[in-house]
Amino acid sequence: MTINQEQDEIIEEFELFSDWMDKYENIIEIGKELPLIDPKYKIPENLIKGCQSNVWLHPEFEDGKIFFTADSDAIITKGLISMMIKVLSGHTPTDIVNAELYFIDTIGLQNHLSPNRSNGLLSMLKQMKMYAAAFQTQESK
Amino acid sequence: MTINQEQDEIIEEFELFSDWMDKYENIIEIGKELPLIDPKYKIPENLIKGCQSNVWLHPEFEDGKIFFTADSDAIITKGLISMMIKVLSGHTPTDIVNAELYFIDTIGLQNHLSPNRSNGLLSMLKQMKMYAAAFQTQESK
Amino acid sequence: MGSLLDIAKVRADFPLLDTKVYGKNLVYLDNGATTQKPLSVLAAVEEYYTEYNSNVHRGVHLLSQKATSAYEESRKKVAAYINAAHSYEVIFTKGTTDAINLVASSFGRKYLNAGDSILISAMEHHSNIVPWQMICEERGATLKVIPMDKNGVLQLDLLPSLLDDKVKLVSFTYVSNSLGTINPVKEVIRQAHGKNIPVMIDAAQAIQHIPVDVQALDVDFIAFSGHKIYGPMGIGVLYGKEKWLNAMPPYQGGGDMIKTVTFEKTIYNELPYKFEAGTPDVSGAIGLGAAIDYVNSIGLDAIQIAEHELLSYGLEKLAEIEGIQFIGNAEERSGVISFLLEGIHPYDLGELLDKQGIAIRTGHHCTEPVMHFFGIPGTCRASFAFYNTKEEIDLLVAGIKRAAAILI
Amino acid sequence: MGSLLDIAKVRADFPLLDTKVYGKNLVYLDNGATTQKPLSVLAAVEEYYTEYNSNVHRGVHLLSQKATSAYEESRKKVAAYINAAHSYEVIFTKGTTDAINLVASSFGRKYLNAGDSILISAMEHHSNIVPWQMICEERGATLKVIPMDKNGVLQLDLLPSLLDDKVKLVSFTYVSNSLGTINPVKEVIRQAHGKNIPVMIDAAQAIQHIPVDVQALDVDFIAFSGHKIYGPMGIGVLYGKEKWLNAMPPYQGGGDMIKTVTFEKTIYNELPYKFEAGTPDVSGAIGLGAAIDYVNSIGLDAIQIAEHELLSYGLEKLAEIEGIQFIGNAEERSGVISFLLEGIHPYDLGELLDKQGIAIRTGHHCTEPVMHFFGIPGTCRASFAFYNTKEEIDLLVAGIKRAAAILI
Ligand SMILES: Cc1ncc(COP(=O)(O)O)c(C=O)c1O
Ligand SMILES: Cc1ncc(COP(=O)(O)O)c(C=O)c1O
Repeated sequence: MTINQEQDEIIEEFELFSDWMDKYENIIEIGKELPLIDPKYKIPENLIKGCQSNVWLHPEFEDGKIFFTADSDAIITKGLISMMIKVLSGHTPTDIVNAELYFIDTIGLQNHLSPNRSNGLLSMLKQMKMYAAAFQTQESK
Repeated sequence: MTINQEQDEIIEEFELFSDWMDKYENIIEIGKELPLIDPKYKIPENLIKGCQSNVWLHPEFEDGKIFFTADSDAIITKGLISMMIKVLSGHTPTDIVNAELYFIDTIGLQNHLSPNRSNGLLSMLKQMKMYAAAFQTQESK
Repeated sequence: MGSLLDIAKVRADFPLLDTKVYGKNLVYLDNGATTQKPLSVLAAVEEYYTEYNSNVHRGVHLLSQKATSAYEESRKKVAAYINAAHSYEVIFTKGTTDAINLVASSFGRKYLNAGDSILISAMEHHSNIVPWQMICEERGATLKVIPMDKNGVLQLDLLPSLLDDKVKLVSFTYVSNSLGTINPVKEVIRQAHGKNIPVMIDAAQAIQHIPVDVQALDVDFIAFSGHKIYGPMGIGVLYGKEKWLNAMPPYQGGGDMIKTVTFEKTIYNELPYKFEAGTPDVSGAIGLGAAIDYVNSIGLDAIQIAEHELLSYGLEKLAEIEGIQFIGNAEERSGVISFLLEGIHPYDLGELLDKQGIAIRTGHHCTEPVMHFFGIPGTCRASFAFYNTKEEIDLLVAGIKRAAAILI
Repeated sequence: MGSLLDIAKVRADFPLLDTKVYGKNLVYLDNGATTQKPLSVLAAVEEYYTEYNSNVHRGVHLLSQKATSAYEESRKKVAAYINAAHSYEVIFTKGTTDAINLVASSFGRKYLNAGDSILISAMEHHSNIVPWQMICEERGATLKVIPMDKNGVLQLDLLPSLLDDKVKLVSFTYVSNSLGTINPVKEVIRQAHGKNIPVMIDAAQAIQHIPVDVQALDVDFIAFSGHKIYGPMGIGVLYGKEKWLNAMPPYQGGGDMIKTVTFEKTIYNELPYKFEAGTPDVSGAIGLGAAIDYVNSIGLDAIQIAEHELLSYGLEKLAEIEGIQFIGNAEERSGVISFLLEGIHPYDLGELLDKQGIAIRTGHHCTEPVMHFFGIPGTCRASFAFYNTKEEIDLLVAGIKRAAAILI
């Protein structure tokens, strides 16, 4: 699946829920599928410190594609990263660098996440794109 | 005349005027009767510095009574001191110390003078009473 | 015991309490962060702006005169509310933080020297930590801390040894914003004064809940924020004893805080103006005055009784939730309940409560050292005002249960 | 030339302009001290307090989220209005005075050392004098002054020699609040930058009258007050170039301006929060944002044209009064007319104008050195906003004549 197909799948899934509590249950469900980061990578360099919860993110570069693993101390945050990883993981650095993430907006999260969370999402996305950009230059050498 | 008779006379006079401009004309008129301070007494110690205009005040103690002379650079201020002096000058220290000045309120000045002016009036009154208190102790020695 | 308040009537004074969020009735339990404003406060501010808005102090015209009187009237209301000996001991600031920074800077530059120390407590808000860290660093002084125990109670037995002759000021909070502890301010002041050490009280979480009588306390400085006592944002108060305020150098320079200015020499104005540089927040001060009128009209007694009932009821009902742990278990407490649910991140719980219309606060509440002490990332904090109801607490409890079912 | 404004419509936006004083229609010509507020500003503040009042930044709940967005939206409006490169270069302060004190303290403690100097001008407001005096005294630096001539124009020919390598910062006013002079800010900045000296502009009397483009000016800092640009009291702005704000130490300590706090070590937050300690004045910022929207809706062009007409008309009509003397005769001017009547104390004239319903300001206008320069105790100052009318100027002239007849 392309990045956009992944996004569309998530959007479709969320259309099933109208109540916010149900949407959150779904986010938490998705969190359970998160490819967990190897504890040995839970080091300060991999920490994205949010205002209220922490995220550890680790990229692996394999066969021209990036695979992310991650974890968080908060379960909703875990769900959110899990969605991000679902969308971006397993794609080429170039695809990731160029990706436009619209699913967050479309499922209405942008407006309903607490500002700290959406800032957190943004820093997460930024971090993932930075890794992708780094592997891109590495590749082109 | 007693201090209160002096006050009542001023109040009566002001009852003639309903328009504020006329009241001010009258204040300025009264200012012309101000017993002017001898220039040699225009020294820093006799200066009551207001926010916007300056007053010089000098007391003389004669035959058990206090006589004030004064001046100001602003003509309305001059009128105001002139009224104060009209009321308080020529009385004994004890009378001045005990005086309750109600004419300012009664003629409506308190509420219509700019706050700087009414602060100025208050400092003036305070200064005059302080002189009176000083002469009182001097007398009782 | 029944409340003295007609709660429906009281709530009608606060239009925001009628708001809906996500289509649900708002349950506002974040009063420790900021309180809602009664109509009378909004009306006072609106009246000011539509009828006599003007710059103060220097104006010769009627609007300026009215604005000045109203501004100074508010100062008197504040002075009366805290029973200050003189209204010029009341300095209007931007808030608690601004007031503490003022004292840290002005008192610190005058009295704090290398080797000296400032004594704070283990449960201070960042606003009562960082200003002291900054001035201590600048002056080569050290910051010392009165420790607390596992219940969130200050260890007063350690106070005598902490109050050595290097301590130049004690600054601590009346009520902890993250634990709810009411500190024994009178006793701390007594001991500090016994060693001639002045005391500053952070009253940000006290002024809206507890009678604060600065003369009875004999406290040297207190600070609080208007927005936490039903007044506008952007205005706060520093009370300081005349002798200290006179002795301290000014904090900010500018208009109104001077008597005369030449390029060579400037003579500072008298109190309170010496510490109020620039155009003051006249509308904020008027709003704060109206807020104090409002509190007086309800009666701080009635407020205390109502809030105490809410707190007891809240503690009782929350205790029934499985896996709940209270952070802060002082006997004497006020205003806030901090708690955690086993296995649940406070942030997750806060977010799912929000989606049910229930506003609480999560995180470190600007008291990170308290969180480090308890070894937790943060807490969930419900904080009450007299306009809250037991029904709202029931909704909170139900909301927590519903969220927990999803989160565990 | 006709005005672009529908004056009746514009005046209807400002409820206070309809006030009566002493039974007479108010003629408000004290806009340099503070401006009146349009309904849209009052409505924005009211909406905030009745619909989403909350503390910002740290809240997990919807109200806090809305308040945070609105607060940051206002920052963006300010940034766009002054064309800042980044909205985080906009720091919300209490006002101009607070902003200048921030720079004096933070920039001064970092860059100002014994023997250095700060260069200001001869026509500064006390708020742009005293903070520099205070920090210079603390750091052992000196305050130097760009002189002006009898017309109230800065003597730019002296600037090159004043800009020696001891000067660490130039801080001066865009528009003089007592003389009306518009200073050649671009030229001063060019010369200072030629010697690598940063420049701060006091824009308190410019921001409401003249387009201020911080990037076009390449200015390092500017300060202004919300209440002088139709916004609420208690809020103001410091703009600073990112590189300076990042290099400078924080000013106040407290909540929100930190990343992490322990008793031993505190890590400061990034811009703009590093300089915004404590609960910000959210309602003030929102009001200021609404004020900027309002100014944009009228159009600064239209405002400039209207005000220029008022100024020209005022100068022309006032000149006809016998014995009048203008203080400040610069070619380039804006906003205010300062004058004296021969033999009449400005205070007396101000008081008799007030009794006719005409609000002007008298005194030194917080620029005592300007008064010393001209050897006068003060001036009468009429200051205009675009909502003033030629009829009001006629009333001013008639009022002066009537007062003069009594006073001479
Ligand atoms: C030129 C100038 N600078 C600074 C100020 C100070 O502004 P504020 O009192 O709002 O801090 C003023 C306002 O009086 C001013 O006119
Ligand atoms: C105990 C305590 N101190 C200080 C503050 C800071 O108050 P403000 O942010 O209004 O300056 C707060 C508010 O959060 C507080 O709870």
